[in-house]
Amino acid sequence: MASQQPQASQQRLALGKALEELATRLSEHLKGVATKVEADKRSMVINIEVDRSRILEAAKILSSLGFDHVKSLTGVDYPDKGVIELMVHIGSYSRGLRRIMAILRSKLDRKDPRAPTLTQIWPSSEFQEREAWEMFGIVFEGHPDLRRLLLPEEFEGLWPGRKDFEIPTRKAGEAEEPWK
Amino acid sequence: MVASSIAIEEISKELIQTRDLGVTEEGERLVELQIGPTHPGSGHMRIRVWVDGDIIVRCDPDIGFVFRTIEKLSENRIYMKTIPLVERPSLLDTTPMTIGYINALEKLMGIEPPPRAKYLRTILAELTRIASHLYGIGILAIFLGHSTGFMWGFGDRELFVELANQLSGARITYAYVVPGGVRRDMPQSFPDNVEKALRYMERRLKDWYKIFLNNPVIEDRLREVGVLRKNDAVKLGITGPNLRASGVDFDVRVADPYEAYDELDFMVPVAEEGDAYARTLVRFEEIKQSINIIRDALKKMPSGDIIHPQIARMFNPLMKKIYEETRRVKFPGIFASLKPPKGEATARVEAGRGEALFHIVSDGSPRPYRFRWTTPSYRNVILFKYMIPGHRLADLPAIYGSLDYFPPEADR
Amino acid sequence: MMLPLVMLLKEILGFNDTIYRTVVGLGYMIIYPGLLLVVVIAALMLWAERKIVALVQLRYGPLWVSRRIGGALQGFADLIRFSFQEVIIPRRSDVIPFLLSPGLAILFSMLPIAFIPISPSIHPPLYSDLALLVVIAIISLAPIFIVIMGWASDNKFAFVGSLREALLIVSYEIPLIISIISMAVIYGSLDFYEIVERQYMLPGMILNPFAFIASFIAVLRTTSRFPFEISEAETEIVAGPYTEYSGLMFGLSMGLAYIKLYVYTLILSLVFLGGWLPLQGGEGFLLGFLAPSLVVIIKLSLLSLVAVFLRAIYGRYRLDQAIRLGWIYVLGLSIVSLIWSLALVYGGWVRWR
Amino acid sequence: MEGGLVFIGDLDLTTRKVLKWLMERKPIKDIVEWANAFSLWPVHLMTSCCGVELGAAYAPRFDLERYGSLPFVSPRQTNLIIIEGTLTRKMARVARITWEQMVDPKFVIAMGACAIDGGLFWNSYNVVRANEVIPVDIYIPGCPPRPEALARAILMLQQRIKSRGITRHDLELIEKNLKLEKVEFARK
Repeated sequence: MASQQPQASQQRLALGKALEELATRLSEHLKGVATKVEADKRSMVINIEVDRSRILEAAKILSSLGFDHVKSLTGVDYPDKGVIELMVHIGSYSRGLRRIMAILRSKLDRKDPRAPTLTQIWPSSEFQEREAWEMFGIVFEGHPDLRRLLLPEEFEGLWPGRKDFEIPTRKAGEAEEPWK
Repeated sequence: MVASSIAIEEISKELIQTRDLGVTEEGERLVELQIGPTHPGSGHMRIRVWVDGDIIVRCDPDIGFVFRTIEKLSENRIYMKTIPLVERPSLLDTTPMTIGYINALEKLMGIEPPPRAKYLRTILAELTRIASHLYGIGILAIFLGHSTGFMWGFGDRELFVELANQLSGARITYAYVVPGGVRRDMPQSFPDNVEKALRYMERRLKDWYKIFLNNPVIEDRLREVGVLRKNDAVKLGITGPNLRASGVDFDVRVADPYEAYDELDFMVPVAEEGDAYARTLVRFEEIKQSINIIRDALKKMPSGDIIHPQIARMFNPLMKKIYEETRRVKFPGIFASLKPPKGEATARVEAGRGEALFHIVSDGSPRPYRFRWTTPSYRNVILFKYMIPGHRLADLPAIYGSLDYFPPEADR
Repeated sequence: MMLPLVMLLKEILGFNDTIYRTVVGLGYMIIYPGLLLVVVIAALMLWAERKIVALVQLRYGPLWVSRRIGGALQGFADLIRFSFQEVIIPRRSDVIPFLLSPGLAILFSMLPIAFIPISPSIHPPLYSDLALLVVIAIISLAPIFIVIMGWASDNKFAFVGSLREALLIVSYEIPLIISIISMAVIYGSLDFYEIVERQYMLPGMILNPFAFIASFIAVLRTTSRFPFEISEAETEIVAGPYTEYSGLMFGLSMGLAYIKLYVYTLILSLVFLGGWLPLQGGEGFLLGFLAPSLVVIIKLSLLSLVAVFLRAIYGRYRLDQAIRLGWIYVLGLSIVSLIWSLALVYGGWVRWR
Repeated sequence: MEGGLVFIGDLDLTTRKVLKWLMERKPIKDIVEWANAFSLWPVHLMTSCCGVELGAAYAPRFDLERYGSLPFVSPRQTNLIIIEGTLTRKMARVARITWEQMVDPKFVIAMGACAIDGGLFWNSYNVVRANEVIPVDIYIPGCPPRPEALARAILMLQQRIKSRGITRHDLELIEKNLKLEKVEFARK
């Protein structure tokens, strides 16, 4: 078994190289659309950052390259920066690309987060967009059916996914961190 | 077939005129049925269907009845306390989920478990996969009115639950996988017990084929029902056995191997038809493959540590003693304030129902800044909307059962 | 038990035929083999169903309610619980049909007992030499009240369930009637006594197996046994027409299927299994009435046990599949059985004095 | 019409009183209690993930059907609710409606830590406690409780029905429940 360990690490090195190559190629395809394309070798992921207005364009290019479905679509709230980051994990079922994932990121204005819907390109994002709207208030323009997915219909108040929606916690040192 | 639906239509037409039976829209004589959470064929969700005669015209899954806000809760929990949170929603196959979360965490921390721990994780994951598939088949059987299938599924499942109990000490919520390894080593009698159970299951599968898969009524109910074409499956982002039954041989265990899967010998069963019967068949084949994996893993099981040396170094003498004598890991208090470095990590695993994706955003504090988790059931919900219309009302439970959809897992 | 009492009455009152017949008829309808026996058999059948299915499923089934006799009181416990529960009448229901139809359905499925003999010595209260036809005609009325139940309770699931019931009645009642008639063709009679007598050599089941199979399948459907438990398919339409019924009313509706099963298997055991044969009937209460009737009851219980056992093997068909099965295969089988009977009779293989 | 009452009395009330009197006589009361104890049919209300263990409890290895408990379809025909774990806000309303739809001698078992005090999800914004929604008879601790614990709860409930009876206990429940209803209505 011990002999397999270096083998595996060699394999990982080779994979990492392939990932970097792929990232450079993707950045060529996305030239002018994406602001940043970088490979994350640890998670086997390519991060693609795009401007809010170019999301659809980038999505079209990516789907034509073979990324055929959305694995996850959500937001990450950064209140101190005043942005909500739209984070879309996209993947592929085609043989060549199934090993990696790409994350399409775009920074939205926290006061009025709007993004074009991806349902026309990736129909698999339909329910996920509904959830992202419900949790973060991201309005997906052109979504066919944007209503609540998980919460009760009469739920009122802040967007529960955001950081300023606080849930009751025990005070630090009371029970959760007795060692301090 | 046609005559019957026309007859229903004609009767219902007259009735609707005299009495309000539901939503009637312009020109359409639709009856809205709420197959709600108390309905025996719904589980923890509500399915709103609009039927025209016996044919379902529209279907709207209303989920969220088990939405426990795990993503939000984990932002207020330390990393170790998120492990049980991750387990609860998919109570049927908890281990793949914990593996996914821990893998993401380990990527953040930059450690990798020793090989023996990897094998132990794999074995437990496959045991729960068999248990989860048997559960799904049992639910499908009771949806078709086949109570023996339900009872046999749940009865045979107990065997694997019991094996997992021997390995980890709990029936279904194991919390067996911890950062850097596993909680305890396997008992000495474990390989023999596993072998016994696997042999029993192999014998049992023949009975299963006799009473369930080759049963004429079950075949009639499942064949050519809920057909999902390859293109649609890819477009809708379906995952798991449902995807493989439509002819796409995607399996995270092969596509992006984690734990010990790249060293083990198994196949990925694929069917081309894409109907409910194919989905059920793929599940049965996966049980067989899981049996192979467990056998192979027990054969190739390396010796050595079950926890990463970096963590073992932090043990105090008592913990060290316990670890050496009984091979159980007691965690040092420092883990309560485990602070992975700043960054992001993504991990994915093949759970019983398909691909689960974990994304952790860490800001260097003891709690995750953001924890994103999509479960296979959550990705398969969309099928209710797009696959069910056009089928008969009686096909709804058949399709639901064949999707092996588990609402708590979808809602998280 | 009944007979000595009746003799006594006879002596006290002098030979009064009307009173005698009334008392015997009431006893026949209310105690044995009427209501009381039906309730007991239905409760036992409920238990037996759960117990047999549990055996197949590697379980115990009902046990702790009476551990010495294997939980046989389970059916009674359930029935008693139902009869002492609250009865909810939904506000939007049609109250009168809602309340009346379970009782009427039970009445019409019990009424045939008045025409069916279960022993050679005591006649049923309403004796007719066209009994077979009358019996089938009366019991075919019972499903109509099931349809009314679903309609009156104003629940969508109940409504769908009653529509399914209506569609299935049409497609399975006809094969049942044809296959019963084909037996009447063989026996050359519609009188139960003659039918049973003429099976002294071969039971009707062997004389015309097609008719037996067709009518058994039709009976499975009519009493909603698996794989035809479609009108009350629980995972599709909750409890079908009985969805809104609670307490005693649901107890009645649940009992209805078992009562129908009792009556239908009684008919089948007379027509196909040779009734009280091999006992010929003799003198006195014991030999003339009790023993032959017990033979009939054992035969009908065996038939019903087979019917309830199918729950362990089959799932349920879809509505359209069941209808197709009914109109193509079961109807075809019953027509074959009619042709077979005609061939037997006109070919001269079957000849009665 | 007002005069009619003098002679006939309130027929409804009288029947109810007579029935109540009858139900409290010895043999009938005992038989009804016995029948209720051995015929606890849980309704098919799956509230959360403890349903997995509920399924296991009715399956071959544990087989709760031996106590006469049979999972059945619709709230009208059953007399037991088993709250399986967490009650979310959406599900709480359903549980409440189901409880109200059920016929009178009815019992509630709350299963799992979540149904008692929220369990792991104690601070979730979408989770409510079971006893805020419906009156609970028996609590089972555990996350999730083992099927044996559920079997024990059923046995305890049987004991309780046999020793304490059902009628009086349930009238209390209904009164308690009416107060609850008023509170809920006011909140709306």
